[in-house]
Amino acid sequence: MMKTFTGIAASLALLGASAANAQDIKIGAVLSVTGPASFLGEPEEKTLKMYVDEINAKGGVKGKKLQLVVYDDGGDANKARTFATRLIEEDKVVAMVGGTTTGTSMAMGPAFDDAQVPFISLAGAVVIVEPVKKYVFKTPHTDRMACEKIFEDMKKRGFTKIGMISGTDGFGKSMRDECVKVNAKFGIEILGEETYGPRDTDMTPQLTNLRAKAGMQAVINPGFGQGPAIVTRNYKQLGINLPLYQSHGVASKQFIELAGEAANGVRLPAAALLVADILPDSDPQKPVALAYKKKFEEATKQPVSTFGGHAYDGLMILVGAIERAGGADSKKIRDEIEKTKGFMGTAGIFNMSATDHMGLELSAFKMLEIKNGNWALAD
Amino acid sequence: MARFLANRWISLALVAALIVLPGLILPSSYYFRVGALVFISALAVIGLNLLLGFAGQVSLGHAGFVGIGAYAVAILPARFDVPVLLAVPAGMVLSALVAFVIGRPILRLKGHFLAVATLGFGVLVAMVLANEVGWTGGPDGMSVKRLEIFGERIRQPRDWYWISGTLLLIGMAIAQNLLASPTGRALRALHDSEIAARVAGVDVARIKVTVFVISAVYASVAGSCLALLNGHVTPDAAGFLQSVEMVTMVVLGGMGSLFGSIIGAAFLVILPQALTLFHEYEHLMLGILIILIMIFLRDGIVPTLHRLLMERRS
Amino acid sequence: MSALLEVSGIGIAFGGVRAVDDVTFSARAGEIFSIIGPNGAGKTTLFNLISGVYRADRGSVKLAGAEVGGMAPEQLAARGLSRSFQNLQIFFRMSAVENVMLGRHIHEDKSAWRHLLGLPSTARQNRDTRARAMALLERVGLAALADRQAGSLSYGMLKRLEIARALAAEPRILLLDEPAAGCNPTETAEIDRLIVEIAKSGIGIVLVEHDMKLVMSISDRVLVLTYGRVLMEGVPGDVARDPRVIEAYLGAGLPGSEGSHA
Amino acid sequence: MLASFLQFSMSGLTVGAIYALVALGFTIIYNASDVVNFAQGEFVMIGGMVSVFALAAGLPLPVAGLVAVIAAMLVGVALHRLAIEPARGASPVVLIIITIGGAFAIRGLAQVLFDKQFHKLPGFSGEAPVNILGASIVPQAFWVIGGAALIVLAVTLFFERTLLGKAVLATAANRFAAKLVGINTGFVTGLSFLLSAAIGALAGILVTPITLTSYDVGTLLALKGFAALVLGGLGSATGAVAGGLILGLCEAFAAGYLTSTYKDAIAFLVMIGVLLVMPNGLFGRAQAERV
Repeated sequence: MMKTFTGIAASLALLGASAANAQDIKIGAVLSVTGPASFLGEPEEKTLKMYVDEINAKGGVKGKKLQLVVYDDGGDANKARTFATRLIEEDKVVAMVGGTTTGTSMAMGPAFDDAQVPFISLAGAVVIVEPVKKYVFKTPHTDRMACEKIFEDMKKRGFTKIGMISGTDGFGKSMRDECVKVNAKFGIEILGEETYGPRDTDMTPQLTNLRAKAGMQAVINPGFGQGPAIVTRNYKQLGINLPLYQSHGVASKQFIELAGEAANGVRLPAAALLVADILPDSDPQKPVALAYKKKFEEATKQPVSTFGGHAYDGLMILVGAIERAGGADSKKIRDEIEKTKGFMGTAGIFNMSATDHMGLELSAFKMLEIKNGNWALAD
Repeated sequence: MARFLANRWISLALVAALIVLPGLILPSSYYFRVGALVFISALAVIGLNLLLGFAGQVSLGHAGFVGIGAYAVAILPARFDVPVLLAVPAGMVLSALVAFVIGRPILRLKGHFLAVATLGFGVLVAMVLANEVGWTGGPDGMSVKRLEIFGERIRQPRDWYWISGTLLLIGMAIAQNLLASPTGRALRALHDSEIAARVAGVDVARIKVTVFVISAVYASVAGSCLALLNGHVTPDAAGFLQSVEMVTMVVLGGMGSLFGSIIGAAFLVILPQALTLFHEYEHLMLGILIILIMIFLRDGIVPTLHRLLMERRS
Repeated sequence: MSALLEVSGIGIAFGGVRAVDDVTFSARAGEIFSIIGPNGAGKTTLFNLISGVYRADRGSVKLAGAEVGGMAPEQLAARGLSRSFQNLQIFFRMSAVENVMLGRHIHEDKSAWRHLLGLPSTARQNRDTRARAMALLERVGLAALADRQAGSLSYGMLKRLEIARALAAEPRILLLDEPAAGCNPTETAEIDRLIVEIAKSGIGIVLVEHDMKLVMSISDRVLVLTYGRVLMEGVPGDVARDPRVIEAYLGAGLPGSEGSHA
Repeated sequence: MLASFLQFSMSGLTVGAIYALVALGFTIIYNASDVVNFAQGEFVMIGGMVSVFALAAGLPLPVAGLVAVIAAMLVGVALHRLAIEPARGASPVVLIIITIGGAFAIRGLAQVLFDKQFHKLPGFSGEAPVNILGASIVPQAFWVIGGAALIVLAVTLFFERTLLGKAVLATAANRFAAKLVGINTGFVTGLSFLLSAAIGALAGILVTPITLTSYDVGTLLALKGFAALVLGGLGSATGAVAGGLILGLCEAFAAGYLTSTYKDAIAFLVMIGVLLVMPNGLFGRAQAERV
């Protein structure tokens, strides 16, 4: 029985392999296309496919076509690990751009490190690249940076006492922990804390308690998915008039749609991508961001999000590295990724180094405010 | 074939062959990893089958014990410097204790009521694992120290293939021992008639707790193996969906069939790997396949095929 | 001979209805003591009270002189009380011989540890239990079907299997709830012979049975129950002639005319 | 004090009303066929998602809702015809696995047919909150609670006043006897799937303006609804509704008064506690041992 199965699996794998030219450069992607993080994984997958097609249409990389192998881990770390092994062992990819959530990225990291195959993660948490693992990189801003950006803005506006409501999912929990680590640095005191589950549908009890804390000047909501949208709506419903800060975890137009009216006035740190239209022409990021936005929105008929943008950045960094490495040697590609300097992505300018496997500065984050149902620069 | 499978030595040899033969020909560590996952799942499923398939007591929270076993090998070495090899039995003892304590009260419940009580237990474990960040690393999980034997770090899927395969074989033998013993007869008896079992002198409450504890220990060992294989654990391992998947493996393979447990586990571990071919239709296909199997092989894959085989012979 | 089983003043009510009310009797070792009565007279409920399935509201049950009222069935089993069921309670997923082997549970080592390890002592014990179970199957005429799944046996066979299982516990007193219900005349005769044989071996038998011929031919004493109360007790001949008994049965159909109601 | 109590209560009742409707759907199918239908949550998803997409396609909300209910009913009947009916006579556990497979398939289809994003519906009576004794409540909450009450009432009337409803009840009480008196029990089971699907879809439409929806909201709802069903006593409609409301209130009060992190755990602990005291649930009948 078991043998039959392995036989089937093996022949299927062969089938997939034989369809491609041996000369192709294979890159892999394990993404959470379904499951609780599918709203991240889906635009990531679309972006990768879109741009791989485009690159191939233009003649590929150094004359070789790219071949993209995508697996869906459903947000499950164990599955992600299996697919990581499959990419390395079976598909023999030269590198991987993927890992939608921190949990899946952390589970896959050791596999790529062991196999010496570069892995560019698309997940947020700082733990992915800190401490540095030789073969693991990431493109999104870290959650610590998001906290810092928010606290910086709070400080500027003179807020020192705040409340926090965070999701108990990986993203929310991780960012919450980072915020609690750095708040003192900005002289900000967290007066009250509440949490909500990843699938909760009503946060009014938590917000009612938070509202009751005297002296609070603002509220921060680390979280992703639909939770923050509900928090924002409940916030408005309860008539809480304090400024509300969301995270880069909601940096998609969908958040504004879901939160509706209530979204107005909410501030969040995000990549310039969301406000590509209104960036000054002098901004060097503008052409990149605009081009991606246009292509994504035309191809998918969905509003652009920064999530897909991270996949774009990851893919382009990788392609650049492959070009510089002059071929499909994983070790050389890794070295070249680490040498990425001045790459203009949708998230900002990347300057990687042996000690920094993300390469973004805090300034890459823009503080946005939602005005009239649209993104606007806060400062 | 029927008689053949009934003999315990022959069925053990069959399982051994199913472990050894692929192990000789599998081409890469990807296959070894999938194989190891099959064996690890099968081990947990055998335990659950003792409870669900043989004793007829449902648990919708068994992944909770997988979680306890997994986090025992993650937390104890990392936070208390307990050697990894000791952390595994520590996890077993902890799972057994937890099962014993909660088993006494909740196993008085029957059927769906028991299902909900165990479901609540599983949810509770998953929540603790996800929320006690200081201990568990939270929803993103924590890394697990590798097992070291004679100074050698055991990390290759190939090694884990053989380790988990051996454990599966041992687990299978122990389950057979149990089933052929007075305790085994008693637990099978209470599936059909608790009252008749009691009249025959079976302390039903005690037997239920016993088999609950045993099945928890199976799950715990499986969880420890999983964590050591991956080198990383997340609370997903203890989640509701995992519990449901385990029950599905038991029923697909065949309730009350140890061999079925292995087939059920193999099926649900390998199938998604094969279904990646269908990309976004994967879940649809998986759902339809489960329905079809349950309609056409309603006693589970192994018992139904077994019966058909016997019918053909006679 | 002193009484092995003494039931005195036992009673239970369900939602205000006194299903069994102030019933007193005693049964001796080696004796066949039958309980008869129209449908709904409370015979099975009385069995359930004695065997610990239900808890009595009042009254006492003594086994060999010791009070056992309120004890659970498994405790009673350890003290030598066993029973069969009106509606079959067979372990259908187990083989015939395993059903009987389970009957020996109280005489077996119960250490789950030793069982898990599969020690030679467990294997020895298994062989012993199996041998004794086979002997019992022989006795009830089912030895040839020992390894068949119980679910595949006929009704009459299962009735005998239940008796074999009860005997496996080596009880001092055996409650048989309609052992011949639903059996054809040949099977009934076999069961008839079996019961007499069991009693001869010194086990006390309390029998609930609808088949009047069977009851009258093998019983030492008969207790008549109506509406949960004792109508009379006596030797078969007296009972059969008693006008109260005849009246009670006429009210609810003639005795023996509903032998296959189960 | 009172204001927050009221706020928590309304939050609990709104969420609880949805659990109650899911549990009611469970109950109807369970009573007619002994099947615990774990695809019940998918009906709620279909209700929400189909309305969202129908609305986006330009249909007015009531029509979109109607389309969603019909779609869910079709799926319900298909599930019964294609998956449950062919497996008639299989053991309850097998039937449960079949419904889990069904849930998988429905979810898998939805992710292909629709998308994997979250969606919302506009509140039926706008979004401006109403202030009651210091508690702010969105008008949709009244729609949810009122709608749930109406659905429960309608279901009760259906069972007590119509011949069809009585046939379902008779089948629930004794499938064999119902067959003897000429009730087509297969039809009745099919009807129960139809009805449950409709209730689920209505719940989905009512609640989407508050909770949002996506292709995979069904799993958690099925889990909570199942818990509510069992807490209520398995098979009792009153119990299902009570179970749902209690579960919702438990979560809200736990979040409000104790700890938001462990509110689900607390709700489950309360439930386990209740079951230990009342092993047949709140409204379940004790099954006397018949031997």
